[in-house]
Amino acid sequence: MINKVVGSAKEAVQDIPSDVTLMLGGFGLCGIPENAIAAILEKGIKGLTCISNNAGVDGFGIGMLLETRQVKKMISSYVGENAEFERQLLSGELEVDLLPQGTLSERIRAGGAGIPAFYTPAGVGTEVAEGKETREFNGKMYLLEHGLRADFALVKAWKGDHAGNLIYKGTARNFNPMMAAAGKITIAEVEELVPAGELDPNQIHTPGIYVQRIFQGNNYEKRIEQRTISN
Amino acid sequence: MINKVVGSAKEAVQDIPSDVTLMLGGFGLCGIPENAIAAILEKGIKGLTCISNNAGVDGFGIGMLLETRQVKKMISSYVGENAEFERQLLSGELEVDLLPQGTLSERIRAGGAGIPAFYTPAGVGTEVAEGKETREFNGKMYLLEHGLRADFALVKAWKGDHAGNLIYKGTARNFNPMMAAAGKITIAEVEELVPAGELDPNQIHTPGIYVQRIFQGNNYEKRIEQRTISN
Amino acid sequence: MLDKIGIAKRIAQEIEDGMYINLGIGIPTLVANYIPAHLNIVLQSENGLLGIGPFPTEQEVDADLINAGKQTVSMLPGSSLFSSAESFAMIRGGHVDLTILGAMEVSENGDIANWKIPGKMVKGMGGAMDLVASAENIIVAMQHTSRSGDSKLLEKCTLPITGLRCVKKIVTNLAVLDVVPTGGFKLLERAPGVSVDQIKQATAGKLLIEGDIPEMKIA
Amino acid sequence: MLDKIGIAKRIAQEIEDGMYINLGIGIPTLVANYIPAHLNIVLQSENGLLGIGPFPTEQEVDADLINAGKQTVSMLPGSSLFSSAESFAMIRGGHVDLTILGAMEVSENGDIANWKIPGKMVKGMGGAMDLVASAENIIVAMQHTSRSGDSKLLEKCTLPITGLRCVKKIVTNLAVLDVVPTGGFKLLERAPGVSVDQIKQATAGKLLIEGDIPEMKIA
Repeated sequence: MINKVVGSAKEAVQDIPSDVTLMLGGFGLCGIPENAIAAILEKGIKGLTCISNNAGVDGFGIGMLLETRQVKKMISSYVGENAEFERQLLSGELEVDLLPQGTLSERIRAGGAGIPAFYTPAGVGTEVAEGKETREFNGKMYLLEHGLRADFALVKAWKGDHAGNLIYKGTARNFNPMMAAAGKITIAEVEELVPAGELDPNQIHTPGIYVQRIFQGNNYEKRIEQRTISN
Repeated sequence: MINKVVGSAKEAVQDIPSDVTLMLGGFGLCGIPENAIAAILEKGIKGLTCISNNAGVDGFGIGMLLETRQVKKMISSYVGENAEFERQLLSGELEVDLLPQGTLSERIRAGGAGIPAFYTPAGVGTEVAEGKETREFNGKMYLLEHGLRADFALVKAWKGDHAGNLIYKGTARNFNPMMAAAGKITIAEVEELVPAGELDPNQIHTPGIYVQRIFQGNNYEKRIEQRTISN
Repeated sequence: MLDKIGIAKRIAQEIEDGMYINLGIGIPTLVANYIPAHLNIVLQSENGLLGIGPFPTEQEVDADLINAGKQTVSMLPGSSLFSSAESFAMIRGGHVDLTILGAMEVSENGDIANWKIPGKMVKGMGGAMDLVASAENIIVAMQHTSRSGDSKLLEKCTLPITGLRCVKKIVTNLAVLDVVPTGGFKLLERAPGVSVDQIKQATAGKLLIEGDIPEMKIA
Repeated sequence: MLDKIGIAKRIAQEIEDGMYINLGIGIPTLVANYIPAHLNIVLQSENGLLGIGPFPTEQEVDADLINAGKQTVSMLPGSSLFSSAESFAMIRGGHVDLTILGAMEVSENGDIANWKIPGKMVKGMGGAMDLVASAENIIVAMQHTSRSGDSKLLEKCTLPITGLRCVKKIVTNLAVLDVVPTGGFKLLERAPGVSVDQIKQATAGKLLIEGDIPEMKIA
């Protein structure tokens, strides 16, 4: 067993410099690495390229890093749930690359899996196809898309063990497993950190080989964007 | 919930005609669909193209289908653990396509995932590359490989529910999950079939959407190829 | 003329037993409320859930369980959870039987535009481009005309498109129409109280009318 | 001169703390027995297991838990199980730090041949082509010469190759050698009792010898 445990979010992110590419797990605010984001905020590094399906909201998630102007560029599928984001985008302070959600998730999966490029039908004939190679297979057109990696991936899981194995919960899984594999250095935060051997090997979603550092997160806020209730 | 339960292996395979392509899960004899193979054997359909990492052994697994000359072609990564296989291959009765194991598993994954083709480094500069497109990405050469599907996929899981959700056990998982997704009709056999709702949604390896038929298997022999023991 | 609920009810009639269905945001989400109880279907949420259940009670609310619209949801017996990559593997691989989504414009050859209005803030396509590029069976739920009365069923889309030649059927406040492979909107049904002439006037793209056009039956 | 166990022991010295390692069949499998106990390493089995443990006891044997050589194995605390696609994602993605495998031939530019002998029954490459095409760090365990005395360290491979320019280090019964990027086998160590001349005679490819060549230290 290789021990991946670090003591805190602060320690986990301490060597992340400015101007790197980060992947951040989560769909909306569900499954985001709250503790690592807070540590990046405190650290104050700038010029970040953030790969994340969304960009948080005003005052929470990646939204906090936008307020402090730490983010240079977002690579996402759906953004703009916050006013500061929109202001920076329209003023040209922030760059945004928008990708189809399935293309984004598959590019990240490919990056982690050593697939340099693959073909996908999403975006054929649209703005997304501009400058990209198209090719026909079995009578249907596809775009060539490339694998994506990041200098650091920040992921959030429900449970994790000292060996870096992760189990996610509910739909908080989303982009986290692929990002864990695609980060050159992957930093996982978990709600419950247990010794190696306590998780069922058959139930692990992310094998520890993909995780370089793991820490026990705390004070999870888990903000809900649309609290919909039935009676 | 969509009920996928059929009463028996015989019923599950009843509409499989001759001359189709089958995927069969398993690595060696570990995790093979024993009941479905027996039913195919009894049914006597011929001219099968079998996609499976291995080809069984004399008298067990796909080896049984070789003895009855039901198999026209094998697409595998490692074969020939049995004498009848070798005889048929050398006499020209059987065709064999050999693929690197990672290429085979990724082609099946791509087939199920709607990826028509992808690039992989395995086999560059070898016989495997003959007739295939090569391409350089970031200074390294890759081969273009295509997604694989099958008319029917026969997979074996540990537990399954009426909705077709599957959980595998140990290293019997291997090729089964990708084949489940790549079969146009996927037939799953399980050691324990339970009502929908009894499996934890968070622990399911193969979501039921990929499974068209599921049945309770029985009399699993689970032959061991190399019984290695420590004292 | 149909209201949003009417459109949702009419689309619900297209649903068959055994279907796996992805519902987009807006009117498509309403469809879930009108699926006949005797049909066994499963709703897919592209953020990683098969088997979307009803909104949770106050006690059941779980921040870790949301749909693609970021609403809190519940699960049903037989539900399963998975990653975004697995979710789009399902979508791209053709495992989802029916996709229902909204549109700003549809062209007579089935192109759809529903993600971007030039000059307005662009929020992104989310999963829409993957869905329309992959699904064999797409039904669009939309208003037949814009607020200013312009037709949204066009010869060609004027807005940036989301996908080419993908829409098979359209249900609007005025009509049910098929997009035919050779191009054109084939009128199948009129909304209650709507005349063929009204539909003609509201349709800028090629409208195909054969024989008598029945009125929709909506419970 | 080393026997198989000697080769395995010498290779075990190359292992560093924190490595994820894939061991091929044959001599590489033996390496596991000689890894110093103070090192924390994890063995990967390409059929879907991280954290291979020792062979099971008679009571523990489980047909559903085997390694890539189809031997029954056990798991260790921190083990994880996964599919073949995930396993080769790990391998292809460069997540495995060290790959140790056998070879029939290695060329002076690092090509390896280890899967096929023309005229003999071909069993297939299994995972070998993926491993050699993907690993950054490959050590080959092999006999320096064939039974008939022919060198297996060649200018060019004569057998069908498994992968190009991939071998970094070779440990044979006679020597430890690096394959240098510009081509050639750089002699690093002699096996106990083996002279540089013996190694020269047994090496058909370009052999690079700089200064004194120390004898291996094997416990």
